[in-house]
This record gives sequence, structure tokens and C-alpha cells, in this order.
Amino acid sequence: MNILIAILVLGAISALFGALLGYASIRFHVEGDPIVEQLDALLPQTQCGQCGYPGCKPYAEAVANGEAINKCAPGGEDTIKKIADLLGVDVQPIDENHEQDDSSQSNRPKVAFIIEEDCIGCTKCIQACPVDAILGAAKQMHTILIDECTGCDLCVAPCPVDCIEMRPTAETIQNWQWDLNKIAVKQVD
Amino acid sequence: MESIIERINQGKFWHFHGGIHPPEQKAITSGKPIKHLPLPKQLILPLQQHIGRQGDLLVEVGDKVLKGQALTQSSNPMAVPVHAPTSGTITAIKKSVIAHPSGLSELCLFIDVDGEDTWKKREICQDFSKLSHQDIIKKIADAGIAGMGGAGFPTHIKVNTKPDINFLIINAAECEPYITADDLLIGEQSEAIVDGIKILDQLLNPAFILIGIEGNKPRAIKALQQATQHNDKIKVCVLPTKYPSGGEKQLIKILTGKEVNSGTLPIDLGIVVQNIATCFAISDAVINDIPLIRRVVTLTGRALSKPQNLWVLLGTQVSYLLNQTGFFREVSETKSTPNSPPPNPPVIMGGPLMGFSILNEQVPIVKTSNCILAPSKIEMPSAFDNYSNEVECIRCGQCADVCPSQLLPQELQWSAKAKDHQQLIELNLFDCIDCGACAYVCPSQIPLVQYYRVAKAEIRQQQQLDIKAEKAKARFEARKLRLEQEKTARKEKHDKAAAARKAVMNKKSADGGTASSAVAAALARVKAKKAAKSKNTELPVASGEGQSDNDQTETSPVKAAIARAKAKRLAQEKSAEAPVASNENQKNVVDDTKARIAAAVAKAKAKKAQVNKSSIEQTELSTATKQENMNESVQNTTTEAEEKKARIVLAVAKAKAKAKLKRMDKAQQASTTNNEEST
Amino acid sequence: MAFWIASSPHNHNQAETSALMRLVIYAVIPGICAQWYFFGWGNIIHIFLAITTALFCEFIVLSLRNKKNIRKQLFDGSAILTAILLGICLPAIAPWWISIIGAIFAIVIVKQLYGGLGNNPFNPAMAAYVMLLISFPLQMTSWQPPLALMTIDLDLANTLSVIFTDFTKEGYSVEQLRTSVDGFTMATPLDTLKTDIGLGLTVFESMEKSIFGENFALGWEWVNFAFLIGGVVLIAKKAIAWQTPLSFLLSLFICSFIAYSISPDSSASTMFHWLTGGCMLGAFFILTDPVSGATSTKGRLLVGALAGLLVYLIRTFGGYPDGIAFAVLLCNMAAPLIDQYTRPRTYGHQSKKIQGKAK
Amino acid sequence: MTDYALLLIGTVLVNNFVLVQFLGLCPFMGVSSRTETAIGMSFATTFVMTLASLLSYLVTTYILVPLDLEYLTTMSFILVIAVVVQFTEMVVHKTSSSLYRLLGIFLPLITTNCAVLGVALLNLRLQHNFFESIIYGFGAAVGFSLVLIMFSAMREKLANADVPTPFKGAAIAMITAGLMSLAFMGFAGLVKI
Repeated sequence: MNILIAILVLGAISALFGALLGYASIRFHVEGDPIVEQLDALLPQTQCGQCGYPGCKPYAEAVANGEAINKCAPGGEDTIKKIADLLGVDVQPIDENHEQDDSSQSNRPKVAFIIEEDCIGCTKCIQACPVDAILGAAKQMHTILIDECTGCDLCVAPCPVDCIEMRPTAETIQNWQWDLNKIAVKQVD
Repeated sequence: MESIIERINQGKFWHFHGGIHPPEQKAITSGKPIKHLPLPKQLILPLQQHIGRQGDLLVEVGDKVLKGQALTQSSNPMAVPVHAPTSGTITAIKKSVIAHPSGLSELCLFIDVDGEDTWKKREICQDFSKLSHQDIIKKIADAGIAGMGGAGFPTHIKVNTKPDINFLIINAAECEPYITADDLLIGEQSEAIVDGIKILDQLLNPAFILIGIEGNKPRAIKALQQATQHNDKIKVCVLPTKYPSGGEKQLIKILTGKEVNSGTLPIDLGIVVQNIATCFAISDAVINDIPLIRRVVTLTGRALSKPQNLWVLLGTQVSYLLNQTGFFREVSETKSTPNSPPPNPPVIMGGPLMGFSILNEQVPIVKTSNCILAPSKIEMPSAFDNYSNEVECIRCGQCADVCPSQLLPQELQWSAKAKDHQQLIELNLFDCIDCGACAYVCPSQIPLVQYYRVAKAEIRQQQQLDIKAEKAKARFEARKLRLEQEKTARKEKHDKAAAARKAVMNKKSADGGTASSAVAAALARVKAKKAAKSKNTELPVASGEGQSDNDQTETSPVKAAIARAKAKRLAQEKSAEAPVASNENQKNVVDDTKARIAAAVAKAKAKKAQVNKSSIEQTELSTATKQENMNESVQNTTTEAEEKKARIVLAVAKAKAKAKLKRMDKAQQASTTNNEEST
Repeated sequence: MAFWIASSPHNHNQAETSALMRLVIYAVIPGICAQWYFFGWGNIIHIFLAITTALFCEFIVLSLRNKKNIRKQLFDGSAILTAILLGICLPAIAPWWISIIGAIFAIVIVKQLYGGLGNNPFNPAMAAYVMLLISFPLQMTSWQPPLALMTIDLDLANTLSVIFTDFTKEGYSVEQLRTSVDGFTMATPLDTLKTDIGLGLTVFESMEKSIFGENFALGWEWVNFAFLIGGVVLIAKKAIAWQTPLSFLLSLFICSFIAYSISPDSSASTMFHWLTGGCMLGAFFILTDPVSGATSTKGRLLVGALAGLLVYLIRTFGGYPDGIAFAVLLCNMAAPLIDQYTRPRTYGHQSKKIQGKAK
Repeated sequence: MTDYALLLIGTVLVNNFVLVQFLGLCPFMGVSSRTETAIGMSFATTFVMTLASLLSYLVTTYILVPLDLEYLTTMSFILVIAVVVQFTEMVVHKTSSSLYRLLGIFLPLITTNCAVLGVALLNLRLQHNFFESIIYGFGAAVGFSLVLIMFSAMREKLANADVPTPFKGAAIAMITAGLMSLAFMGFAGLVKI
């Protein structure tokens, strides 16, 4: 008998609370998931596809659905940290498969450069460029819009004559980073 | 506003937070007159000596130039021209180290001085009150005048402004230690300066003109008071000596009690601030038609045996000035340890607190250089240390007490070390004016300003990257949309063709192969072809869309190349074979000619392609830089409705990027002009 | 010819952190002298022990962490100052290992584990004191009466003997030392007063006892006075900020004044609160520790006021006779939060809105 | 009235749930890396704790005791808490999705926050009446929030400190919490309950 009462009471309470929650879930229903937009805003938008997705937005969607956060090579540690902050997960070291080779000593951003004598105007790079930063047409020499180039590297591989190189942008007084030590070294030589 | 004037008349001023009182050291040079130097042998003129853009060159190597002749020009309002400081020959136009803390090289004009100092034709204007505003502004712009206090903001932009100006503030505070250039300029040229101020008065018509000058320049104050005694509008305000009262924002606060809102310019408060040396340059330019080709530079410091103020032509190398004033390199004593080279003496352009050390003695004097400071080790030991004495911050808060912007330097350095950009922005890092007061008082000897500069540069770069990312995103989306449309268009075409074929088939089977069916089939074929053709023509050559359709033609250069290679190889083979197989001569000759013909054809083809390419390429390149063209070409491929959509998307993205860029530009402008500091 | 490249500003006022620390150490000397005069050699011995231990620990940690320029960091005065402050706070006849454990805790755990000078969120000396008080309540409350009230002559040799062996040369125990001329076991004036009020005595009746002397608290008042002088010198030399001590003392004054005017029988006078215990030491030498305190002017005022309130609450209602150390630690805890909400208005920023961490 | 005030002070300071009774340490360590998050968590926990202690009082007094079902206390309390947490989560999700993201897993984890169940059970053991239960729950939450927010501000600073590598992160946070606990012992005896 006692057991029965207990079960009844618990059942009643549960039913009551369940009803309350049910009402609340309708009342406080949230549409959509804005997280993808936020993630997308954190990504560097190089559209390089090094993460294995066809662009930054798709990767953002994938991350929102549980993909690893450490696949964005152009963004590097910084981006991973920001994503980790946003999602409240631990920072992971950048995925080895997606790591960029930082063999060059320069940390300046790189852009593509076409060696113009060698270009045969095949337009293969144009098709590869995710941001339409290469200008040219069939049998015409191509050129890079430096301001638009994201340095994603995608045009290098398709070039049949290997006339595209990634070159660091020049250091000017506008983008100088106040690295006084470097000057001092230069001056001792 | 009257109350402000009342207070000023009573000699009462407002205060800004913080400030320091470093040893002034102005007596080293303030007693001696400004000296004129003999002409140097060579001048190096950087094309850009101010904030903004550099102009286009008007001269070439080998040209003879006259004194005062403009060497660059530009239609861009942010560009100011540079002029030949004396007559001579342009010997080179190349990159050379410029007066910038980075020690980077920029494009410079090298002038070999001929020593004759021949002027260009000048038009001296006796009565400037007859000139129209536009004339005066044009004269100022053509004279290449940029703010001579520090930042070098183009003056003609600053004075070309909306009418209701409350205050014109003339900055003669010269609050940095050592520098006496303005002090002596006022003492010797007060009449001309007042003329300059009157010209500004005519242009801006402010309610009041306030000259802010620190109390440690009695002779200059007297000269100014004498020169302005008949003019009630001009008030000479003698300020208590405190660094950095010559900072634009600080001076405004002291004189008017108002604060310039963060991210805005003084003009928003109806205030225009001009440096006193700029006023002199204006009067020179408007009245005597002398462009900005010289300025007063204080050569000072205990490492000079003859420190003095000098009239220096722009472009004069620092080495020449140091030789003229008796610079002696201090012999480093026992200090040189084996692993560190003997410390080079520092030479500072600007004052000890905001100046920067220059890389070598080739650096030329530019429009904003007001001082060359060569300190001895005794007077400025910290400038000689080739290692940092930095220890951990103990949060003593002395930096916060002296910060004229009322920031929290200790928190800023904490966040700067951690590269916490978000926090730095929240702590208003960009309101820092780089005055160096915090680092001056820091007992832990932390180079605070250096930390802030690095952080600022990093944040600016990050913002640029963000803008770029936004742009890239828009372009990526636009491209995706385009590809999508192309795909659907192609599919449609295929479907149509398939439907047509099907219809034909149906007909055929029904009619049993009559003549009409053949006609219909032909018609359908023609139609399909036409559709394909129109599709092709629709595709512009500009950017690489529709390459797949063009594949056939595209590969021709490659083909040519392959053909050429083949021909070559054949020829080679041939020549190798020739001496051995003589009996096959006949056949070989035939082969030879064949190969030769093939090669020739290929060459011709290639050449044709080349010509074609280059001609189109030229038209291409001219348009290449314009993004709009790019977009147009993108839009061309789309049908009417879709075109509209894409255009809207693009326009929105563009506008967004532009707005952000503009905002940044504005902020940057504001901050840089605010940094302008008269000293 | 190339020149030396350095970052502006090129000039410096040549102030140094170590000089600042030295100044504070000099300023604390009058207080130590007064302590020596009234309570004997005990504290000086503890200070000496603590300094040795502190320097040793600091050296070990810095070496383990492969820090450069160890010598400079070791003698920047911060470890010595911490040790001195700890030594001053300890009961004069506490056993030797008290100051050693305290110094180790202060330097290794509270200071160096956080990264050393400038990084520690808590005041090392006070954290060590609190740790000792909680872990070794008996030793940490064995206060001796002022020398004038002692039956046994406590000279240098005797003090040493007590500290290292728990007994004087003559064989008197610590308990016996603590018994005063009138036969009571002595505690600090604050402790005595608290016990008496708990027993139902009025403040006046309690103040009759010899330990309170003629004014407020025999010996203690002069020690506090000496610290006050040192503190005023520091403020005059701008080595410490004036806001914290001022608001602390004012807050303590106001709290005790209110209580005193409501019920004079059960509340000690305002001056008593100012001149007993570690009040002045705390006000001028501990709360003003810039590393663990608040940095803005408003923040300092707030921290001082909070400390005053807490000290009063703990002294009057709490379980411990003096609350300086606890109040300091609690204020250290609150300081970062207070700092976040008391940032001064930057030039050109109109609204005084709280610049919290809003994104 | 004085009793209630003393109870509140006593719960907030003297018997602080985190630093003295060592309850609710999981969110204390977990969501204290940023002040913003800590403040959000504080509000959520305050809401949950107050509501849970109120509801659990009602459930005990009006359902379990009359029906003689005290042995179901823990079970029903967990039920109550789970519902309140779920409810809070929905509200937070609706009102501030960024906070919802920041709190992440810790929001539903309030369910397993021992402080919440602790409050309910302690209320029962200390035989608090209706108002006392509410005050006790509220006080415990305020104490939790106070400490959590102060701790987060300290940790934000610690994040940039030159802590030796082995002690980085949770280790130094634990030491800090220990020192805070030391400081809170100063309140001992402030209010006799």
C-alpha cells in the first residue's frame, strides 16, 4: 500500500513538473542556431579548404556539429583559441595534417605571385581561386589582385608550368610592427 | 564661451590629469640665435614626409631643378607636394633610409646641390587680405605645408573647414625637454608668425585665437605679446610648465576645459589647433611664395660641442648637421663586455620623450623633424643601455598617476604582454598618445610605450585582416552564386537539347523518316548550336568563367608549345641521325621540311597568340585594379533577375567593407592627428 | 656610422623598484625599534630568521626556474620586506620554526608559485600569518606582556633560549613567561578586552587592568605610533598611495565611533582601535602593498574602507582578537573585482558608465 | 527579523558554501575563468538554489511528511532540482544565447551541483521553516556567487601571470581557492548559529 502511495505521489509530482517543463519548452522555444554565424566570423575566410571542407562557412557548420576545432591552418592557434572560447571547450594544438610549414623566417602574410614570363594563360588557377582574385582569360597572361588574395595556396598546385609562387608581402612603414630588435640586429651586421 | 575667455583673461586655466616634469635642458640652446648653415653638398628628399599619400613625380633623374620648384604633385587631397630646397640636379630616385623609427627605406629624390641657390619665379603678395579663401588654401596646399609639430597632417585640409569655429588654438607650448626651435622662431620671427595667424584668422574666422605657450620661454612670450598687442582677438596664454601640455588634446583641455571625444577630431568641438611653426610656414608661403623647404631644427645634447638652433633645408642629412655642431662619439669605457658590441651612441630625432632614434646618419631632415638630440651617457644613461633593466611590474600605479589620458598603463601592459586585444581595446589603448610619461616614471623601468606600440600595430593589422576576411567572404559567396548559376544554366541548356532531340526522335518514329522530319532535326540542331553560341558570347573574357566551354581554344598555346617541342626534338633527332644514315637522306629531307614547316606554323601561332595576348592584356590590366569591372563581368554571365540579386549581394558586401574601412581610416586619422604634438 | 636604436622615451627619472622597497624597509625601522623597546628581542630574532629563510627559498625557487639575473631579483628588497613584515607580526616568544614555516609558505607558495614579484594576488606576509594562526593557534597566541609587566627578565640570551628551546636559561616555560606581575596569564589588549566583554564586564572595568597601561594599551600604542610615523614618511615620499591608509583609518574610526556612541559600555574607544594590534602596520605597510591591492584611486579608497569595516567586524564580533590579516586577505580577494569596476574615465570618454567586461 | 538577517550573513560569509563547507566546487572551478561567465552562472545558480529550496520545503512539508514518505526525500529533491534547472536552462537559452553558449555544459550541470542538493538537505536537517529555507537557499547562493565572481576576477589576472608551468591552470586555481578559504576563516565566530 505504502509503495503504491509512494509511486503515485512521485508520479503525480513528475507529471506536474513534466507539464510545467512542456509548457516552458513551448513558451521559451528558441529558433535556429546562431552559432554557425559566430564561428564563421572567427574563421579567417581564406576559403582555402585545408580543413577538408569547401570553404570557411561549411567548416563553421561542421564545427557547430561537432567537428574538431583545430583544422584551420591559416587561422592558426589564435583562431583555435577563439573558437574554443566561444564553444567553451579546451584549446587543442593545431592538427598536424593541417599545419602550415613555417619554414620561412618571415611571419608576414603571403600572397600569390605569378611569374609573368612563364604564364601560358591556361586559366586553371582562375578556376581554383576561391575568391576570384586572379584576373585573366584563356591564352592571356594572368595577374593576381594582391589586395584580394587570401594567400590560400590553392592556385599553386593546378598551375601546369609552376609559375605561381607564394611570396610574403613587403614590409612598409604602414604595416611595420615596431620590432626594434630586428633593426638592431640588422644594424650590427 | 565668454566664461572661458574670462577665465583666460584672469590667467586661470584648466588642468589635465597627470603629467610629468622632466629636467628641461632648454638652456643648452635657448640662449643662442638661430644659425644659417652653408649649403650642403647633397639633399635627400623623401617623397612622403607627412601623413597621407605621396604625390606623383614631376621630375626625372638628370633634371635641373630650381629652388622652390615642386617635385611632386597629386590630385589627391591628402597628398602634399615636396619642393626642391635649393637649386641643383636630380641624381637619383631610389629607396633610402627615411626618418622613421622603423629605419625602413622609402623612395627618395637625391639632389646634388649646385651651390647657386637660384630661385624659381616667385610672386610676392603684399596684401593677403585681398586673396580669396580658395586662393589662400591653394597657396598653402601648393607650398606643401603639413603640420610641423609631429604628425604632419596636411595643413590645407585642416584649415579648409566649415565656418563656425569657436577657437583657433596656436600651439606654442613646446613642452618636450631640450627642444627650443619654436621658442627661438617666435623670438626672431614673431611678426611673420602673427601674419600667419592673421591669414588663418581670415580663413577660419574663429571667435577667439588662443596662443598656448609654456611659461618657461619668457623671451618668446614677450615677443608674442608685443606683436599681438594691437589685436584683441589674439590672446597669449602663458601655461604652467608640464609635459605633455603641448599634446593637442591636452592643450585643448588646458585652454578651454573641453575634452575631445575619443575617435573624433577637435573640429567637432569647433576648435582648430595649429602649430606655431606651421603659422610661420603659412605666412612664408602666402606672402613670400616660399614653399616649405626649410625649418628650424634644434641640435642639442651634451654629445655636441656646439649645440644650437639651425635653419635647415629639408633633405639635409643628419651627418651634415652633426658635423656642423661638433658631434663627438663617446668612447665607451670598460663597459664593452665580450658578448655585446660597444654601445653606439643614440641619436634621437625629436625630443627625449617622443622622439625616435635614427638608424644612421644618412637620414634626412623632413617637414616634421624639430630636433636632433645627441645625448651623452651621463645625461641620459637609459638611452645607452643595450640591455633592458625591465623588472616585473609591482602595480605601484605611478604610471596611472601621470597618464595624461587617464588610462591604466599597468593594466595595459599586463594585457599587452598577454596579447589580449579585446581587453586592450576595452582599456582604451587607442586613446594613448604615446607621450611616454608612464615609462618615464616607471620604477620597474618597463618600456611601456613600446609594448603599447607593438600592441597597437598588431591590433591594426588584425583589423585589416578582419576587413580582408569580410571582403574575401563576400567574394567567395559571390563566386559560389555565380558557379551555381552557371551550373543551372548549363543544365537547362542540356535539358533543352535533350528535349529537342527527344522531340525529333518521337517525330521520326511517328512519321517514319519523312523529309520534313529531317528539316526539323536540322532546325533543332541549329537552334541548339545557336543557344550554345549565344551562351559562349555571353561569357566575357575578363575573368575566367566558362572556361570549360572554351577549353578547345584555350589549350592552343599549350598545343603550340607542344608542337614546338615536338618539332625541336624531331630536328634534333634528325641532326644526330644525319651523318650516319646517308642513304636515308631523301626521306630525311622530306621529314626535315615537314618538321620545319610544323615548327614555323607553331611559331607563327605562338607569336600571334602572344600579340593577341599582350594587346588584350593591356586593356585588361587597366581595368584590373577596379573591382567594379570584375563584378560587372561576373554579373554579365547571369540572367537579368539573378544579376540583380548578385549585384545587391555584392553591393551590400562592398558597402559593409567600405564602411568598416572608412571607420578605421577615420579613427586612425583621429588618433594620428591627436598624436600631433607641438613640443 | 650606425646609431644605437632604442624605444622612446629615451629619458627616465631613474627610479627603481628596489629603491622603493628599500625606502619601505627603512620606514618600518622606527616601529621595530619601538617593538624592541617594549617587548624585547623576540621580534628582531624572528625577523632575522624569516629574512634568512625567505632569501634562501627565493634563491632556490629562482634557480629551479632558471631565471636570469637571480642576484638582482633576490635583493630587490621584496622578499626581505615580506620577511620583515611577517617577523613583526609574530608573537615575540613564538618558537623558531614558526617564522621559518611562515617564511617558506610566504615565499614559495604565496609569492613564487604565482610567478614571483608582481604576480601574487595575496600579500605573502599576511597569508603566511593567517596560515600560521590557523595551523598553530597555541604558539601564535602566546603573546608575552610588555617587558615592564614581566616578572622574569627577558634579555637577549633568554629570548634566544625561549625561541629555540621553549625554556629560558633559568628553566621558565613560555606559560610562566606570560604570567604578569599581578598573576594573570597575559594576552594582547585586544584579546583581553574581548574576553572581558564576553564575561560581562564593561570596557571601563576591563581597561583598569595593567596591560592597558595609562592610555590605551601599554607598549602597543607606542609601537603603533612609530609605524604611523614611518607611514607618514612614506606618504610624504610618495612611496605609497595615501588613499588606502586614509580610508582604512577613517572607516575603522567611523565604525568604532558609531558603536561607541550607541553603547559606550561594550565598545572600545576609537583611539583604542587605532592604537592597538597591527592597525598602523596594516594601514601603512600591508594594505598599501601595490601588488595585491587595488590600483585606481577609487579602488584604493574602496579597499581601505572595506578593510576598515572588516577589521572592526572581526575584532568586535568575530572569533579572532585582531582581524588585520584576515581583512587584508579578504581585500586582496576583492581587489581585482574592485579594479574592474573602478576604472577611471579615460580622456575623451564622456559617460562614466562602468566599463565592466561587457563584450 | 534580526534572526533572518543573521542567518543570511551567516550563510553568506561564515558558513560560505564554497570556501567553508566545500560544496559546489565543480562549477566554482569550472566557470570561473571569466567574470562575464561567472556573473551569468551566479544569477542562474541563485535562481535555482532559491527556487529549489523553496520547492523542496513545500514538497517535504506538504507532501512527504503528511504521507509519511520521508524516505523519498532525496529522490524527490533531485526531481525538483532537475526540473528547476531544466526550466532555468530554457529561460537562459531564450534570453541570452551567448551566455547559454558560455555556460555550456555547466548550466545543466547545476543539477548535479552538490550545493543545490546540499541546501535542500541542510534545510531539512536544520529544521528551517518556510522563510528560513528561502533565506538559507538564497544566502547560500549569494555566498556562492560572491566567491565565484571574486575568484573569476582573480583568475582573469592569473591567466597572464608568470606561473611555473607545472602549476598553470587548475593547480594554481586550487591554491588560490585554498588561500581564499584561509581568508574566509576570519569570519569564523562572527555569527553564532
